[in-house]
Amino acid sequence: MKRVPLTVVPDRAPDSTPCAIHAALTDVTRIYAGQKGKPPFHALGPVSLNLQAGEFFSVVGPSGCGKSTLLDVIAGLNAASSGTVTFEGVPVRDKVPEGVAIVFQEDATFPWLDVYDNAAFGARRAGVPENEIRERVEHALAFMGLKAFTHSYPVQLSGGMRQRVCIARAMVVRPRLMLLDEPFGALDQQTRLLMGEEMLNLWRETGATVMLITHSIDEAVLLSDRIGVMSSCPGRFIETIHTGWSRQRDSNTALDPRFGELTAKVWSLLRGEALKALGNQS
Amino acid sequence: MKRVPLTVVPDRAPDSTPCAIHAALTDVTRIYAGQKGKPPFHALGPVSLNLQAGEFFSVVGPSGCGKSTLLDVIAGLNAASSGTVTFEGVPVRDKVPEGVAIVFQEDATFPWLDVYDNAAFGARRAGVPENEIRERVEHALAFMGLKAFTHSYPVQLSGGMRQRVCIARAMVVRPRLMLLDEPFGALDQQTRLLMGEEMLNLWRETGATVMLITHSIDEAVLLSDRIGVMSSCPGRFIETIHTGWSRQRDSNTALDPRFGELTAKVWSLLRGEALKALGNQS
Amino acid sequence: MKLAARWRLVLVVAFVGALEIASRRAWIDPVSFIPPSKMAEGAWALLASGDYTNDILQTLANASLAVLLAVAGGFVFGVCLFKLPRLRRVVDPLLLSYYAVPIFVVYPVLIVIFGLNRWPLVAIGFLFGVVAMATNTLNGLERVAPVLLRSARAMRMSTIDEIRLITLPASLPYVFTGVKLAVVYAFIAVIAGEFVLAGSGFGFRIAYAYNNFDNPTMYGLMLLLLVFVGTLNMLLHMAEERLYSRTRRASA
Amino acid sequence: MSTLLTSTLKPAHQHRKWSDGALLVVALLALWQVASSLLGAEVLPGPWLTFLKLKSIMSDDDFPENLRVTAVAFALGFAISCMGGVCLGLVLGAQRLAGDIVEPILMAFYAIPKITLYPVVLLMFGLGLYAKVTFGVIHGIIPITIFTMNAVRNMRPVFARTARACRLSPVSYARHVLLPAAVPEVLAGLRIGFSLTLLGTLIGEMFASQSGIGHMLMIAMSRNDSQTIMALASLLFIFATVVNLAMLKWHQRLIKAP
Amino acid sequence: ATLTVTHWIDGMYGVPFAVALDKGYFKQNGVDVTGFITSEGGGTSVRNAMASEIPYGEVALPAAIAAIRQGVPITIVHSGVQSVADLLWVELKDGNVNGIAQMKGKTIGYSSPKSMTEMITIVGLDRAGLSGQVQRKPVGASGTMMIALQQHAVDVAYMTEPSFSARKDQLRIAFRSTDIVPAETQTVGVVRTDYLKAHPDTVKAIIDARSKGVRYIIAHREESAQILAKAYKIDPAVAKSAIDNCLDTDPSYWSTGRFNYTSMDEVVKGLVLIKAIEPGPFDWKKIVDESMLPASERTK
Ligand SMILES: Nc1ncnc2c1ncn2[C@@H]1O[C@H](COP(=O)(O)OP(=O)(O)OP(=O)(O)O)[C@@H](O)[C@H]1O
Ligand SMILES: Nc1ncnc2c1ncn2[C@@H]1O[C@H](COP(=O)(O)OP(=O)(O)OP(=O)(O)O)[C@@H](O)[C@H]1O
Ligand SMILES: O=C([O-])O
Ligand SMILES: [Mg+2]
Ligand SMILES: [Mg+2]
Repeated sequence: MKRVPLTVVPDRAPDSTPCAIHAALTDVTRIYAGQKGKPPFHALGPVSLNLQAGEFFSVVGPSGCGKSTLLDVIAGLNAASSGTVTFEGVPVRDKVPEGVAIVFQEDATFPWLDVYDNAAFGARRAGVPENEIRERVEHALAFMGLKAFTHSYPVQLSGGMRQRVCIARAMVVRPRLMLLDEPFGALDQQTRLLMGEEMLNLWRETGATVMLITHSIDEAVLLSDRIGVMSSCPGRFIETIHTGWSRQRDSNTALDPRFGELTAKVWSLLRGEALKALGNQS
Repeated sequence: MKRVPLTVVPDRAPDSTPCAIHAALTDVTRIYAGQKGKPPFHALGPVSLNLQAGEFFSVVGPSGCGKSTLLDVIAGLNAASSGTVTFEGVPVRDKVPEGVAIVFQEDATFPWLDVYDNAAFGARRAGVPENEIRERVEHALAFMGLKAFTHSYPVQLSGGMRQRVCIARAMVVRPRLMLLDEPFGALDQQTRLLMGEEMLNLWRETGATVMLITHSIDEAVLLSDRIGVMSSCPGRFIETIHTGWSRQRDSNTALDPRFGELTAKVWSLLRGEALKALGNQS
Repeated sequence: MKLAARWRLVLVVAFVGALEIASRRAWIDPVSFIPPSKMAEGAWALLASGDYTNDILQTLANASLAVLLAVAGGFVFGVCLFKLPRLRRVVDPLLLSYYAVPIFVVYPVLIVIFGLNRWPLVAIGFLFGVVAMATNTLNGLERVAPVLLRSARAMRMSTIDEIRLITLPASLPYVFTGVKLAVVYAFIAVIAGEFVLAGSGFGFRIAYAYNNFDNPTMYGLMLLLLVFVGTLNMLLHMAEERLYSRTRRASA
Repeated sequence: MSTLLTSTLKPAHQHRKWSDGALLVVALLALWQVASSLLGAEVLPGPWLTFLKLKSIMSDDDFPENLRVTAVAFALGFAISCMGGVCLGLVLGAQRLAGDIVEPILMAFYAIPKITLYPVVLLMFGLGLYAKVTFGVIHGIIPITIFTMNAVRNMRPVFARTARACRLSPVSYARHVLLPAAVPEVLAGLRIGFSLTLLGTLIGEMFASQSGIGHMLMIAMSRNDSQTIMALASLLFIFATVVNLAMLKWHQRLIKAP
Repeated sequence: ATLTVTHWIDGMYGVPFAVALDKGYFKQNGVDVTGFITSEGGGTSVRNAMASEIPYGEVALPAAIAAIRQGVPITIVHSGVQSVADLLWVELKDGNVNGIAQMKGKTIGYSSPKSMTEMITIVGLDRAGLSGQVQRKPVGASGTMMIALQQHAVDVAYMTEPSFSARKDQLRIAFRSTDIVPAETQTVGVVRTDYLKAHPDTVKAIIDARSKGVRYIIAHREESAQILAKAYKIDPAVAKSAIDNCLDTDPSYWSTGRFNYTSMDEVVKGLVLIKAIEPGPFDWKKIVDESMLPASERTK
């Protein structure tokens, strides 16, 4: 059993000023129009957030608090009802900026393509040469544990395997900002851990900015530079926590005493919000 | 903020002999036919398993190992390639037996029904009187934290909320055997924990047999009487672990020193399998 | 699919056999209907005689042209309706209602526009096929999972690429149904047009045989037509199966 | 993307809907008028002439009877097409094998010129109402079947699995899962089936008739009476459009989900 | 009950029936006629006739011949229209063709191959010695005829009464079919043979009522035109003009029932010419039954 390490050459050197703001939200809200005489639904915000170039930022929050909505707004897939969004200094509106890759919460594999073509899809669109793509895809699939399924079609895969295909697709394009919406949701804890570590490697090597929405507090604490904890709906950041890990962190970081402290903190912040989210409706 | 406890009257008293076999698999395998000249794919087994009436059984295993396939076979949604499956002594073939409810891994909400009607769907089809249904649905939705969304449609819900609707639908029919395929996969850890506790209450009150597929080891250990740990694909049970908890367990059980031991055990069993699943293809 | 083909064969053979017996025993009035074996003889005779070759080729050419135009035009039209909801809202009620008007009433207009040649017939075939194609395309586009469209946006695809690479493959089963219906409608319309109006072609020959109670020729021609359209449909069906068997969950 | 503003824009939206519709009608009439003056009123009478002709046709003593005759045959034919088409479509869609077997046969059968079936139809149903109904049905039932079948076939598999898990009987599976899941396609099928049933009924009336709209149309055609042809065609078109509009409205009500 | 009359409403074959119904001749003879079934095309008329309650129809002679030869159990019981006086060859008002002989280098439009109209063009051009020097085009049913003329796709085209009378102001007659084939039986009455055997009296009654209708037309053109206008929903002046045109061209345009075998042979010749039937002797006796005609109308 050997694991192929993912050695990736960044398309662009990691930003020299790691504190440069890569993506920024100012006073953003998202209010869904009420349907058929129902009142509008306030789903998000107001939130303000600066994603630093090259940082690993995680978002945690109770179910239905507006995390996916936040991601959509940053990506330009969903227009903010108020406030402004910028990516690399340019306002984002209604169009996904170049350099951003997204892994959605739902299964987004293309059923008519096999695993290889699914993984290669984004890079092909971006015009990466075919032999370069092959190399990247092969790496990504090996790394995702899907090598034996290179020529399988999505229907032949389990839920977790499909999710991994989507992660591979986003990785292969080498984005500067990677938005991940609960990408490991359908994976078992062990696989999740392994994926997390590989994600850290990738992040270090490419210098990309990562925003990860996750339901796992451990994961958030272990992987991130900063963790945004969201309130129940309408989601706002109730606290942003700096972990202070070095870039060289890995799963052993979990043994650091601060790890326990941080998880406990996030946990206690979330407990109240989750109860609120479940209970405030009765 | 108040939580409405779910008080349910079982349709049938909990089985008087808790050791009676409720569902049984003997030497079951599932081999998917290969497409277009590809060889058949051996996805599961052979597995043998006796689900005791009234027990809470969890299944953990690496992604793609055959857990969902196992569930389908028990439910009669997928025919075993060899071996036999029985439920309450009657062979299961090609039809879901009466008394079984299932929560699928995918989003199975009907987009044309609102939350209330989605939750009521199974019970309505089973001919439960409407006022009885209303009572049950209201309970279930309150319990799932969806009361404010009673008349929302699935598109207006987040991923986690939809999953909760599916759990409510299964609960409302008061099954004797409940098959849950990663029902909390899209929920944050806190909500997951709360749901797990409620699930335990429900289980105690109805005396139903529960088989839960989960990716969370903590959850498996905390909730179950027994945990089946599956190997990488083709999935077999490499070990079945008795937790020995009393029926009255709750989240405080996590403080029991055995809890740590058990999770560590499952963790170590899984680690190897997950690595195998990811690596044995390169 | 082998299984389906076999069953289909069994079904067709059984049906044809039953017709053969029923008509040979004269349970069905021989003036109205002849045994299938006689139809086959008729078809063979008229193929062998060579008298009908020009008519057959002419109709096939016209219908094929109409199909091609209807499929291409219908697809583009369907995409436009999908992309332009405002256009769609306005056009939607008219879209399918025009099938209610016996379309050959516009034939004189078409003659004025195109002249007395093959194009009025091609135009009728096109007009009849294009809406079925557009409607199915539209239905298919609406069924594309939103997450796939979001993926397309995430990859910054141009509209053309999005259609080519995401919406078309994702809605291909519907597009195929559209193509199949366009084939059928184009044939119906071209032949009905020849029936009423033209002096040559499959439709005219059928009408002539029909009016002369020449059952072997009429049913022979119908059999040939059935074989043509059936073959075309089978080819489409097979192409669809090929493309789509692997994206569907295996049933057993 | 709709935003909060959408709700406040609703009335304007509604307004635009009507003005768009009006614009289309005006554009169509203008186009018609232009075409008419280009081609000559002899070939294509303009809207006004057509309207006058339609008025005089409708005030004719025989018109109510003609309308009634056609309406009865059509209503019967459409009822049969709907019931038959939807049921058949659901069955063929849900039973993949049955669908695979039957679909190509159905399509090939549909392609043969229906007029050649006339002798057989006459033989089976005689002259009169039922022959016309049959003609309506053979034109209208197949698109309804095909549209429904296709929708059911392409339904998300998890719905079928949920239905099995709930142990639905075939009828309640069809009623509570297949039909609602296939609403847009079934409606499209019904709309096209409506128009084609009407067409089939008219064609039936053209073969053997002493009254009915199809009969009027046939006579107008053989007399090359382009005004009557256009008047009747407009009448049919308007009727079908009104019904189509009603079905679209119904559709919007059926899919309550946003 | 209904009777079948080919081209009822758009051809002149139905006039005697319209008159007979209006004058109550059917009722007098004890036949309850409520209306007429019409259709385009000969084959359909025969089929419709066969399927009716009273399986009688006045249909095109070629269709009747074809049907009988293919084994359809019908019998010809009376003659119908025995002239092609209603079939005219017309051109636009500014045309200059006067007689078929002037057709050289022009284009002529007939309905469809193997039809009566094609036959007439072949025979006519052949007799005029113009075979091969005139382009012949099938232009479909009468509906498209005007368009073809207006588009100058053809110079001369066929037109039938009463359509011609309705458009007299736009058209002029280039030549008449009767110039080419003076006597040509267009329609005959047919009855399903089993019905004929079972209900000879009904058949006789119908034939008699029709024949009274024919006599009435000849005696009262003006009144007949009024009746026709009402039945066909056309302008009385057009009806009058159409009736006049037919009767002026051939006073025995409508047969009272009596067969004119010469003019029927003419049709057979034509059918042979267009290869609809094989050459050879043709025996009318086998397919015609004169016993339904009054004795005075039978051929001796
Ligand atoms: N299209 C919509 N129309 C109306 N309300 C919506 C819509 N989409 C989402 N919502 C509401 O917005 C809120 C936030 O949804 P969102 O999907 O962002 O949650 P989330 O934090 O991603 O939840 P989860 O963890 O369960 O995925 C939810 O309460 C949901 O009901
Ligand atoms: N229809 C199919 N055809 C062929 N192979 C299949 C099919 N369905 C599943 N498989 C294979 O069977 C194996 C088990 O799949 P299954 O869905 O049971 O996994 P799982 O344990 O539920 O995984 P996950 O935790 O990711 O949901 C996988 O390797 C998958 O590739
Ligand atoms: O084939 C038709 O008669 O429409
Ligand atoms: Mg979400
Ligand atoms: Mg699974």
